[in-house]
Amino acid sequence: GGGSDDEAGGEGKEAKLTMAIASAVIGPKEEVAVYAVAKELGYFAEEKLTVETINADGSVAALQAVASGSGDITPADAGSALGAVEKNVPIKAIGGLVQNWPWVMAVKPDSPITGGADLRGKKIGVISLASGSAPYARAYVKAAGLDPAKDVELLPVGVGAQAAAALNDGKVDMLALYTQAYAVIENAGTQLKYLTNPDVFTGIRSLTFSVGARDFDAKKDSYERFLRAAYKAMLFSAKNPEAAMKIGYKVFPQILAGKSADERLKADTESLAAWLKTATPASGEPEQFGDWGAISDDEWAKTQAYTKEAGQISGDVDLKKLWDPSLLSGANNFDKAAVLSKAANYTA
Amino acid sequence: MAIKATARRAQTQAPASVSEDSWIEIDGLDKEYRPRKSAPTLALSDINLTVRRGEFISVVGPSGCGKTTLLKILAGLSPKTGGAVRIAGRDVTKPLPEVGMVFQAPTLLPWRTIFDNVMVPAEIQRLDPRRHRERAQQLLEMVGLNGFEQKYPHELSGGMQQRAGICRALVHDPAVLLMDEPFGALDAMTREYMNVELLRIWQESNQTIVLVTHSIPEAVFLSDRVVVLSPRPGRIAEVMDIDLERPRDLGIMSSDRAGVYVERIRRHFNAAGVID
Amino acid sequence: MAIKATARRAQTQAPASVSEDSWIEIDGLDKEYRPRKSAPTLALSDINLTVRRGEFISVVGPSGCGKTTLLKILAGLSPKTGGAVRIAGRDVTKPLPEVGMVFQAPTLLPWRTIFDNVMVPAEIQRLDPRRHRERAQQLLEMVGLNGFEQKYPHELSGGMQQRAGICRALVHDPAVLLMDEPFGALDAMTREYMNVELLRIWQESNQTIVLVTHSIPEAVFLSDRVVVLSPRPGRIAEVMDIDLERPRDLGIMSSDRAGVYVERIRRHFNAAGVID
Amino acid sequence: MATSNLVRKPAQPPAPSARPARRKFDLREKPQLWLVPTVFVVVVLAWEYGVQLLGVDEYVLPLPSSVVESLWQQLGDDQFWGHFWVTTQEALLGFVIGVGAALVLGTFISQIKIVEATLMPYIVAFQTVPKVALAPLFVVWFGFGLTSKVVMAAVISFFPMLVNVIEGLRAADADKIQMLTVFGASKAQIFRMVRLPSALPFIFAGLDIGIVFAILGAVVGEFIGAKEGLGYLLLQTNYNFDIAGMFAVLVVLSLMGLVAHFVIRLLQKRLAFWAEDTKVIGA
Amino acid sequence: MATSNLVRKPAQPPAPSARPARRKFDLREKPQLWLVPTVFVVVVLAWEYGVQLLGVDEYVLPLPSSVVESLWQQLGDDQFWGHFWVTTQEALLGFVIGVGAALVLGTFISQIKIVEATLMPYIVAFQTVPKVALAPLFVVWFGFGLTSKVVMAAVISFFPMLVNVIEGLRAADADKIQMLTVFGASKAQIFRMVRLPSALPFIFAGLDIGIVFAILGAVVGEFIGAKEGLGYLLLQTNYNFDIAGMFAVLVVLSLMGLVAHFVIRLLQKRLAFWAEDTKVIGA
Ligand SMILES: Nc1ncnc2c1ncn2[C@@H]1O[C@H](COP(=O)(O)OP(=O)(O)OP(=O)(O)O)[C@@H](O)[C@H]1O
Ligand SMILES: Nc1ncnc2c1ncn2[C@@H]1O[C@H](COP(=O)(O)OP(=O)(O)OP(=O)(O)O)[C@@H](O)[C@H]1O
Ligand SMILES: [Mg+2]
Ligand SMILES: [Mg+2]
Repeated sequence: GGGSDDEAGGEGKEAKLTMAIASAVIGPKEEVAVYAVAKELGYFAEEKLTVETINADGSVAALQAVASGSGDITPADAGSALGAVEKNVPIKAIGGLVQNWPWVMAVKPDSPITGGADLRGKKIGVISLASGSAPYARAYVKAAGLDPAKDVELLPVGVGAQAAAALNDGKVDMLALYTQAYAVIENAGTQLKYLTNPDVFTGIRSLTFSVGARDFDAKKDSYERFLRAAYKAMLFSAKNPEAAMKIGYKVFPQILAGKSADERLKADTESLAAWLKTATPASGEPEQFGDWGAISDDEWAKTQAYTKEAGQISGDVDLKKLWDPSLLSGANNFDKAAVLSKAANYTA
Repeated sequence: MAIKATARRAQTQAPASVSEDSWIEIDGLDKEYRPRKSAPTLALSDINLTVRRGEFISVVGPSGCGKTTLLKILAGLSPKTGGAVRIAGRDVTKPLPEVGMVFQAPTLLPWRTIFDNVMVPAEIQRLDPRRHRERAQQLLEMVGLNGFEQKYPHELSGGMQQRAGICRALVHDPAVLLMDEPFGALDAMTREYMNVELLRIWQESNQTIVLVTHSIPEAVFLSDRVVVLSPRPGRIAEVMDIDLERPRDLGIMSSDRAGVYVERIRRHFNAAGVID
Repeated sequence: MAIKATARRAQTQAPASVSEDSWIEIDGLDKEYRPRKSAPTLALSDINLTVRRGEFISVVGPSGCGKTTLLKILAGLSPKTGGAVRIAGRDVTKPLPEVGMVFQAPTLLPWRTIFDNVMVPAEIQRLDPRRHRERAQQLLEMVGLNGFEQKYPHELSGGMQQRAGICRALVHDPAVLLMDEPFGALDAMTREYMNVELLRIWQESNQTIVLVTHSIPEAVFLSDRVVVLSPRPGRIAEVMDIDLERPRDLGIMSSDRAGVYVERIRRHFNAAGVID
Repeated sequence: MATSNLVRKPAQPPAPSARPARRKFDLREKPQLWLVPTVFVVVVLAWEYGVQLLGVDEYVLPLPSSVVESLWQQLGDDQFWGHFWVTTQEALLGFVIGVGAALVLGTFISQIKIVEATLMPYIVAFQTVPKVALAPLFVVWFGFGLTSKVVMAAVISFFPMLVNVIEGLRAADADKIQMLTVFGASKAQIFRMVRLPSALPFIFAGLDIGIVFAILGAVVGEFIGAKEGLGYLLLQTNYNFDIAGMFAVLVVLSLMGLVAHFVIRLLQKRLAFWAEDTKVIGA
Repeated sequence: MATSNLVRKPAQPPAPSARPARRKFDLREKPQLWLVPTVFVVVVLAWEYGVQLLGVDEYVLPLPSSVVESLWQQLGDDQFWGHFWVTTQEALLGFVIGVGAALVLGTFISQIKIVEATLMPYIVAFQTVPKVALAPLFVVWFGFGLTSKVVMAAVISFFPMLVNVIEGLRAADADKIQMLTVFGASKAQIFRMVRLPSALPFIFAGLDIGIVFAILGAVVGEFIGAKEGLGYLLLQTNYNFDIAGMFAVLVVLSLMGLVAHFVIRLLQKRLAFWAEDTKVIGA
């Protein structure tokens, strides 16, 4: 498709949207980089949008929320979105968010494990067997030519302290978590060594903006404006993560949970930066970023294949039912320079 | 002390057909207990009895012969297995409001003071509280429980609890009064005093009273007729008219005629082989 | 029917100093109930009494005078507020194993059959089961409860439950037997029969018995001495020796001597103003 | 006076006669025989059409028909039965441990006042802590296997049972305890002969709550970190957006709870029979 | 016979005399006064040194000292009190609703046998379903705000109360009910005068379990999706790797549970006073 540029000026009517965060907690991730920044810097207001957030416990719950109208838009896992469409849940994906494969294997710094070949007989800690980390671990093992069912053991260790404890106590030999989760662990003082992902993982998409399909046409316009504000915020955050984090504290004071901003800022900024790295092009500087939200057919094909392998879908999903990139050109139509300069010169 | 009967007299509007002579009618009554776990027990067999309105009837019989069972059926508490029971022309299938009862065990509510326990029937039937509070107080004084109105049942002796139970059965001035060994836990003297008081209340109020007792002299002293039951299963062995003039006082019990009645009833027990 | 006393006799190895003449010693006993919520009640005041080993003592007194309280203190169930109580030379501060008791209310365990209820003391004291089962059976037959061994308490009449309670107190053949109106729920005939049986058991077994009763003739018929209590707070009004030869039978009650005792006790009640 | 002895041998030997009378079967007397299935059908129909009428989406609350279809499929799957047994095992073990501990501790607490004053605050405090938050500790101490789920089930079924045991053991009738005391009963004998039977209604209420919560506990334990079990299956079906499959598992869990409930009620009828028989007919 | 009347007016007027005797204060009589603090100190010390000795990582089980420090910091934070009140509100509202519904339904169920046969299976079935699995439904029906947490708290405190109410209302003494029946009491009067007072020990056990579970329910409700409340704070502190902070929140939750527990026990002493007084002294 291709959006009409005419609407780009934000001529649409006043609209209220609810963004479902696909996680029960607020942290230095999409809700800061996208929502908090867009809200605080007036990007939503410029689009005549009033946006609220709700926390849904995971991608499936978030997709259920937008499909049933409890929420409007959610950055949820692409695999879950494929699964939803296969089960005829009326949702549409309208723009990408996380571009790079966020999962990675980590071991203790003194571990003899250096790559997939050393995995035989090892225990891998995953978040839960029913989460993105288990299929990732299996795929990783398989890519190394081993049989994930026989050659390794997966143990559900959760994230954060629990995962760190499992690794430190030797209950598992390695962890299969997403980069931002590692940032949290490292910030708490546990040192890690990361294994490189084989090529098979490049191009597989995770967090992707999805909306309910039923009143899609009626809300199309406000979704486009939302995406634009969101991508502006992403650009701002990528340029100045620390500013984004400070804004995050302002909008979501609960992130501090009793601590002071000064105490937390450094660690949270690192954490947010780790997340931003997965959500922006793998190379280049923010000045060069463009084409926010684009997902290529090849990326979709890889994502489909991976999701099928993971068991989330049983066959190929008709992409036309899910993926509607028609809002993206309009969403990318904003003044990058203004955003960048604002980011460079931001003072609280 | 005179206990005034409250003006209210249970709304016993009997059907026109009911004669005052058959106020309570028991007709071929049978009762068999059928416990789930054990063998059935025949408690009452073919009981026939008609009680006049305002009559004072006593029931005597050996322990376990079915006296309590009979009262419970009259009270509408226990289903019969055969026969018919009517009070004031109405079949007794559930408790009737004009019936009051004194239970073999005092059965007071532990969470109520003695006074509030006595007030239970008045409260249930939503009777004029002021008048009945007064009556309750008079009754408690009559039975010697003044000073104990605000105590709780477990602070009373067995006999005191039983006396509270008697007050409770009298407080709403029921038209029919069923009493199951009301004086069993009282010493002989208090018992005699209570007998006299009961007679007085009965005479003032025109109540119909069915009294179960273990004391044959008490039965003779109080009653118009004494029903003698045989050992289990209870059958009517004799219904004896007590032809002593009223009003009676305790002195009458030393009369020969009373002695004859007592002796005749006693002989029933012996004939039935109750005692050696 | 002869109920054999089991060979075992409670291990009442009294200190050498304890004379058989002061087997139970009550010395200036006071008892005041002090409920948390209401005013205290003085139940017993300055009770002094010494009971010989093997003696049969009856306690009579108006309802609420403290008879049950006295038994409960003897049984070690209720703390005294003053004075001393000793049984076989030992201070009674908790229940002693050689004491058995019949309660004013039957207090059977609803989850046990009648037979198993009667066996409770034997079970508690881990006595030879075979011999005591036999004894329990004999006792149940004596009180006329044969055929009801396997029934549950709620399937029995009030008097039958009380009889079961008596069997329970006798089954382990206690050296001291406390009985709180054990025959209150029995008809006059059964009661007399039970009196005779109790006398027989007592004579065969050399038990010391303290019986609370409301029947003055019963007290006279059974006892060596009758303790008359005054109305609350209970004080000893008189301790009367009953000088009737033993063994006694019911005929003795029509003797003049017995009549005199009964009359004398009665007069105490009247003097105390218990009855009008 | 005559020397007959009919108190001993009542004149009518057939006192307790014959055998318990058979009750005849009557549908009007047992309306549940048709009411229960009727209500079931109504509930299912209401669900089926309510979902459609209320506009609840199938991916939030699936139709009973799809749930049944999915259930059917699951029941034919060996793996499903594996999960089923794992959870059953965890729940039962946890139940037995939790309820057993509550019985023992409740006994102590109710008997020795001082134990209550010193222990109860910690028990209550611990209960108010959401166990999910302690998951890391559980895993550190009890590992990833069966144990941590059993502990979870035990911990959650423990408290309702404990409260009921304490309350129940206290509810015993003072007169009955006095009676036993006179006959020289030890604390243990009083406990066995009076306190325990008196507490049975409380204990069965505790067991009823306990078994339901034990199942819940096992499932929640599996949420935290498990490789098998119905809780794991719930996560898995949810992750795969197989909402009908998830509800099929929920149905199975419900049935487990129901069966356990009825077993406990049956046991109660057996063991606390006297409470049944004393019911008033009139009231 | 003489015509005195001393049954009426006992010879000794001071029958119930004076006023209740004051008990004098004695530390030996109330050992809890020193035992409770002692146990507390022991528990805390055991925790502090146990953590170090057992080599439990501080980010799994923090030292009490760090927890206290963190707690102190939290208590000085306005935001914390906001969370606190939100959870308190959710828990109390949920408790009142859940327990109220259980009382009403329990009354129906215990009075009308057929209601039990038809309803109870669904209640038990619903109870065995992990509410977390129904979160999407809850959210669709009750939104992301206060309501869904209140519902969660209500739902979880409902069941223990219901079971206890049913059992308690049945436990009433048949004789007492008969007595009232004779005097013409309606079902409602029997309920008020006998069933309810008899059920109080059960009801208080239910309330005790219920309030603790209501707090738990509110917290779990917040886990599913909330922006405030102590449950949310738990997730957040955990996510932030602030384990001491998380335990500080747990301590606060424990204290909430404790206070609620003691309030309920106090109420019980007030309302079910007669049960206290009938206790045997000897046993
Ligand atoms: N609920 C019951 N279930 C089974 N049998 C019962 C029940 N109640 C009474 N019985 C039996 O019915 C018979 C009569 O009992 P009832 O209580 O009427 O006797 P009673 O004449 O009042 O005796 P008492 O003078 O001892 O009180 C007894 O044999 C008793 O065992
Ligand atoms: N637990 C208690 N708390 C307070 N007062 C009590 C308690 N038990 C008994 N009393 C009081 O003590 C007095 C004596 O009671 P007790 O039961 O000893 O009388 P009793 O002689 O056995 O009377 P009865 O012949 O009526 O059984 C009574 O006034 C009673 O109110
Ligand atoms: Mg009777
Ligand atoms: Mg007494």
